[in-house]
Amino acid sequence: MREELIIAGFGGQGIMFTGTLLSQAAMIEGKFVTYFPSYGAEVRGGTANCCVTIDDTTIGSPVIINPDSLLILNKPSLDRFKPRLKKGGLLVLNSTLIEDEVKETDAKVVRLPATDIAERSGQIRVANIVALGKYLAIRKIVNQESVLQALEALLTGKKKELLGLNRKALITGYEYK
Amino acid sequence: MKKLFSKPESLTDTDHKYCPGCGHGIVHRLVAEVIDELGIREKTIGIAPVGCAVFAYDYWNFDVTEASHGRPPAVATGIKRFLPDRVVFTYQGDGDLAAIGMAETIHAANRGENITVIFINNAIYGMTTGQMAPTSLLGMKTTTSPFGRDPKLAGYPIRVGELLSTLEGTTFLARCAVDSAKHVLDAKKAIKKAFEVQLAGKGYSMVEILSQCPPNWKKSVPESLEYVRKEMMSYFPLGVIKDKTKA
Amino acid sequence: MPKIIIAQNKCKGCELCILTCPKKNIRLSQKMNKKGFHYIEIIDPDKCNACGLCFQVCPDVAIEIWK
Amino acid sequence: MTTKRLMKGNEALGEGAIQAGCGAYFGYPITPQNELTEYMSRRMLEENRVFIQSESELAAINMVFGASVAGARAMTSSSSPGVSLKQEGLSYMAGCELPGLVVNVQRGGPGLGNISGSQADYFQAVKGGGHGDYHLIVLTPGSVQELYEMPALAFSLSEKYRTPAMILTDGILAQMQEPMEAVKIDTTRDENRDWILDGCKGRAPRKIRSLLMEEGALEAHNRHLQDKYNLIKTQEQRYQLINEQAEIMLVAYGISARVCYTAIQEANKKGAKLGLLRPLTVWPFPEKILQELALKVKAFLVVELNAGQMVEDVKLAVNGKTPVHFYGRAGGACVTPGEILKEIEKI
Repeated sequence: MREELIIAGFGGQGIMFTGTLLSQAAMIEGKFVTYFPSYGAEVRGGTANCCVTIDDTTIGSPVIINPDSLLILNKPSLDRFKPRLKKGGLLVLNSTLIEDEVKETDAKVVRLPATDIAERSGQIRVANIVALGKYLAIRKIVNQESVLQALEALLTGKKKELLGLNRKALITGYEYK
Repeated sequence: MKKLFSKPESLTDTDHKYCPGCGHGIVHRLVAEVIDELGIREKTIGIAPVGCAVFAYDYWNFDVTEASHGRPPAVATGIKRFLPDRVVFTYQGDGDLAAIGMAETIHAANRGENITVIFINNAIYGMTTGQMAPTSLLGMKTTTSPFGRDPKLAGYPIRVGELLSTLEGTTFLARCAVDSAKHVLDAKKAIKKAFEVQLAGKGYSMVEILSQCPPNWKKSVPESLEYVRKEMMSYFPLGVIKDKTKA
Repeated sequence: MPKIIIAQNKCKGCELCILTCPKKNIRLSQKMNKKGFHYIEIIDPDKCNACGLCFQVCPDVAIEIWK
Repeated sequence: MTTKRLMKGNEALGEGAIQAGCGAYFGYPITPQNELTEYMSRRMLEENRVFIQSESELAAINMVFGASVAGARAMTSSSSPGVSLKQEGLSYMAGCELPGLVVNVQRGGPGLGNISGSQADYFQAVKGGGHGDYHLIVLTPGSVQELYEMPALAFSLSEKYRTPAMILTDGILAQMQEPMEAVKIDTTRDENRDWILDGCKGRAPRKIRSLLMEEGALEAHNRHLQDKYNLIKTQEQRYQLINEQAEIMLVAYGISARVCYTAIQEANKKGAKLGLLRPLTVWPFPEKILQELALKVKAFLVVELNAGQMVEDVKLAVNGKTPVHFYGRAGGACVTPGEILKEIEKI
């Protein structure tokens, strides 16, 4: 079962970290995974995005043309990537920053005020993790336990103190109705 | 009977291909004598430039590599950083060091690379037969400044020693000449000091040597010595430019 | 009396030594070497005090001095 | 539990070089290879080896020249515009028969181009690049795992034949992350390096040079180089072959081979049999296997991220025996599996 996901938002919203985290979790489960980020000057101050492909067989291209799912944290990213979503695909969007009604008949649209939720939980910067939690609750591509393990693997050294916050954000996203 | 003056061991017996009166041969011998006197022949690696001294590896009796035009400081950096206990020096002309290789020159000096640079300044491109160099004097006629070097057209001659003296990374900088026996002996002292700075691990040393180029200057040997003394020395004053070891 | 050995085939007749010798004791030979240069010769070996200044300025290391 | 690590291509390449005994690294910033220079700036110092951020690409390659002269496994990396600057040094290294490793993380060109992954420097890599008759040994990894493993092969071939080697990769492979296994790297070196300059203690002085002015000397040197290149051609052609029995054979390396692989997966679902010949060396070019395949397959489709470069080498190898088609996208654009399948339908 192949899952091709594009995560996109502002530079600074933790887009790359979200993709790496999911990739790490997939690797922990022994799955095949590729992660490909937008990079260089285009990321700074502009939109950032990354492609995560998870499969149980060898993956060829890491570049995603028509994703199965989109995790979108800001408006410009919605405009850029929505046309590429596969028919019947999943679109999880951050409704705090995207007020538009998405009139899309052939996609499953899930609106989630990720930035609001993150702010209420004490740290606006974990909106990405809240959104990832919600996405994983719908697309059970990896287990929650693997993501928690992945967080531990990635948040080391000074970043270790952010572990609790990220854990909480992930679970909040998972449980958001 | 005792041998008083003879070819140092660090020179091969190969005949130099330099023109009559050229200063390169003198400086080759000085470098070789200093290396002999310091007992470092077996741990020295020289770097020959592109320019008249391109064949220097045929004249020196120790390990020598070529380098592309202007890049000896980078090549020296690679060798010295990997083999820090060897003695590494570059031998470069004015075109090599101060034109095409100025970036490498400045940055090796600025990094304080523990190398020695022997810089032959004869104010002209010799090997390519007489074009204007970055150190050609104002008014100097060359094959590419047929009306004399005009600063509006070609800028000013670069005083490399003074330029490098502003860099924190440089330890010992001197300017010498080989127009007379006295200056030759002074030059040897400076070259020896430069190598001693390296041996003591004190960083970057450079000796600039004003040298005559009679054929490309279109002068006789005596006239070219006069040119060094009158014209070059007044723009490029001799002496120690910087010596951090004395601080 | 010092012994001065001149490598005639190394000499290019540049005259740097002639200009340098404090005793004015060096001149160009009438003869030419293999390279086609008039090489140097010592005028009066007895006059030489082996100061070595000619050696210092010789670009071709064509002079060797014993004493 | 897996023993794998999630690593970025650039970093895997750096770690692979370190494991392969890289003794000196010299680099200058340029996207998309920056993570490699950054990685080396930390790891080389941790390993007590030589790292310098050079003032230019010219300086970097000439520092590699120097470190190689001194006997180091020396390396530099850059991306397309920077690799153009290194051509001078590469020509000198080839002429002086010095080993060394240069990495090109290709980006879109010509000129400053853009920073997207590309394969537009193929000609430059395999046809010499600098002045004079010479070749580099050019390796083309296709995954983060291979980016980790190939520096060792590059160093070892480069030393075996005393000629510089290049790892030719691109912005996508270098920037992507995927799990890789830090397998043990063979660091065996040929101990007989009787040409390096480390001071002439106990031996005759040596010189390293490429300037050969004596009559006939340079031609003799060139003959020697060509003999060496011919030996490399017969001994070192490397490739991977997928679906040998396929009627239509894709030919691609690096990132475009991965896109081809996805196209093959999709085609297989529909029952169409596609194959892939993936060169692991593009110089020497795997012409022997292409000559064999030319007698079996119906057609070749060469896929590249450029306007058509490797296709020329495929045509030379196939020599008219089988049709050779080309599909590519230039300027930093990436081909898609769908586009490849459409091209296949046209054949």
